[in-house]
Amino acid sequence: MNWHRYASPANFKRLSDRLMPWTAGGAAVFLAIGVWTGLFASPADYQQGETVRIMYVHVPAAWMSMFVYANLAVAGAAALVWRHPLAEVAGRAIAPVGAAFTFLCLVTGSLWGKPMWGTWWVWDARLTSVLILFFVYLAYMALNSAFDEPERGARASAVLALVGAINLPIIKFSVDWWNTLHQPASITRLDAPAVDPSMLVPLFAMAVGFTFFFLAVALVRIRAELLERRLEALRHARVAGSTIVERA
Amino acid sequence: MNAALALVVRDLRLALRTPAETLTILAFFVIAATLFAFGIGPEPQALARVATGIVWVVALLACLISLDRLFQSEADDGSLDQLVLAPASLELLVLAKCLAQWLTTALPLIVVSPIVATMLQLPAQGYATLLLTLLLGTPSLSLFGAIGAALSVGARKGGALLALIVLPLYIPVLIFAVAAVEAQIAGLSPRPHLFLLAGFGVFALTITPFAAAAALRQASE
Amino acid sequence: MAAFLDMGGYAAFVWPAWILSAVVVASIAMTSVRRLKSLERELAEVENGRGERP
Amino acid sequence: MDSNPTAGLKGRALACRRGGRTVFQALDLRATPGDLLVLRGANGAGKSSLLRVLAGLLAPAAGTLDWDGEAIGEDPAAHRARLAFIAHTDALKPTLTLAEHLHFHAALRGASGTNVAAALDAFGLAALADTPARFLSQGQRRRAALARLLAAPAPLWLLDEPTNGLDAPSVDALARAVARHRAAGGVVVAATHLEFAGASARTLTLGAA
Repeated sequence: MNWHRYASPANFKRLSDRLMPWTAGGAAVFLAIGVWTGLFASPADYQQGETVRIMYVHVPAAWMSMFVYANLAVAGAAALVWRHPLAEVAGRAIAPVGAAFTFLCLVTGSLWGKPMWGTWWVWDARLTSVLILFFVYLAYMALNSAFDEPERGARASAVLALVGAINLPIIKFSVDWWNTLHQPASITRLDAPAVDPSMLVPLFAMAVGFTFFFLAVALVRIRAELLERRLEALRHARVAGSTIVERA
Repeated sequence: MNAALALVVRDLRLALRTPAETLTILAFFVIAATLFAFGIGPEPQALARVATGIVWVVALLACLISLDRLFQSEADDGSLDQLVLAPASLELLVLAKCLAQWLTTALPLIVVSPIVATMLQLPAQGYATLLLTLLLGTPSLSLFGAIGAALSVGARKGGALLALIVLPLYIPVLIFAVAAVEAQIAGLSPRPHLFLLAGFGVFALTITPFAAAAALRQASE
Repeated sequence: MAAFLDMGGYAAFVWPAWILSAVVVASIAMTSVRRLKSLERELAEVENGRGERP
Repeated sequence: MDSNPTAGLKGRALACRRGGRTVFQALDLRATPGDLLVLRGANGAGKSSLLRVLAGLLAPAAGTLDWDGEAIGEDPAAHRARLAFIAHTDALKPTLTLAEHLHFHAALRGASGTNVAAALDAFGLAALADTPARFLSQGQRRRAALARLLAAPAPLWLLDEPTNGLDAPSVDALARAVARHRAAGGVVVAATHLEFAGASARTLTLGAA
């Protein structure tokens, strides 16, 4: 299975055209189920009341922020080990989507925290770790576009994605360690709420819906990146006057 | 081995010949700390409460500032090619650069830190542990900083790219170090935090050579 | 209907959360597709030699 | 030198891609011990890129590169040990003296410092041994960079525009050094516009597409 042929925009277009109906369709179906069961067809939580509905977007967003980062690290490894152009382009394409979901997770976390804990931001171990993950996304995107040559940016940020992937568990541990040290008695220690079965359906539907959505958008964004690389190469070629060997 | 040693000696000689660089880092360290005093107010109790955190955050930022030129200066004058093309392993040379940077930046910071801690009214029983945490923690700052510096060689100028890359990696060092000193001040044992701090240092020591060397090889393509 | 919209008194938190999610998802989708379309147009021009913008 | 058919540098169907475009491709080159290979071509034709490929800094997009019949990728450290690479920039630190530079360079490459004095002398820099680099003129800085070739001897010389900024006597000094190196069985690959090497130089022109 030679992955290299998908690096050319034309081949990748055929692949994404084949996959698009499944990914976009899956996203539409699961998100519809999620919205319906999340907002309308599930009971309020006996303890948190209606605010539990925020969890149906907050938790899937948290899942997406980690899922996309895992993809970023895998793409990074592929870019560094096999120097595969598709892996280099994929990193740059999906990082903003991961950052957007992480931002969404932070804001919905804050919206959930306000009624629960009375403040917009709580240095809860989980929320703090998501905040740090958000910084790592910003660092990845900044490093990726900090070079004139796209390949250089892609490979440098690939190294950062891997260094980040190794460090994130340790950072998570140190934040938990820090949190337990400074556990203010005043804020009730909100453990993960008891998730009774009726909540599982919307939670699961939204998470799967987001994942399908991410795959669909990734296909679109990777195609766009491949085209941009091609455009860049054409402009370089025009300047240098050297011929381009293979056409799209 | 003597290639790495030669590199450390050269960098120390360069630092001694331009002491201004080290002195400006130290000046930043002291000035930034005093800014916190202006911000928080002069009452000793108020300052003592946050002294450890301030000293460590400002030391961390001072270390970060000194790393910006660690490899970029080599790339600018063409020395980077010679380092990458040296028969000795680039991973070893990266550690040599980190050691030289630590000696020329972190060590002076550690020497000056008691003065800054005094200005910030750090409780007396905290000084020994503060110095110990600085000794154990600053190597990690130099090591992870070197990865950031290597990654940003050749990047477009300006902005806090290095800070954005490196600061998240500094969080565990800051947490364990401050926790150790505050435990000591509270009369508890700082040992668990110190072990974690040292353990994190060993972790940094293992991954930095490979990550930074890979980044430098990319930079000199 | 009003009771539903009120969200047990937490309307000010539940609705913004969901609306923001919709906005984020929609804007990701739109910007990505629009960018792809404009790049396709631009590439078509450049490859056929019409678009001379460097 | 024995007339071993595979001795020296041999490149087959080398290709190099930078910034998504092909800088050169299907390029063959050969430089046996005692040879001087001069690279010609317009700016941007890929002379510097080719030198970086030969040095192992830049992986070729295609093709193979052998030294004495063995692919250079087999033992990168050995390849790094056998080459001296002089790029456009002079790699000089303003506050270090010339002697310190050459001693550091020798130590970096695992060579003893015994050749430093001779290296300085060969390029007429003996009197400036203890002068910090910031006092030197452009030509003197270039000669100091070239002196590295003699301070840390290596069979394969890769020179990128070595004669930039050199005055006539310095070009002669370089020509003499190159001639001595070739006589001793060394290989020299140089990207240059000047005819400094004299007789029996092979020429490879890039970008003649």
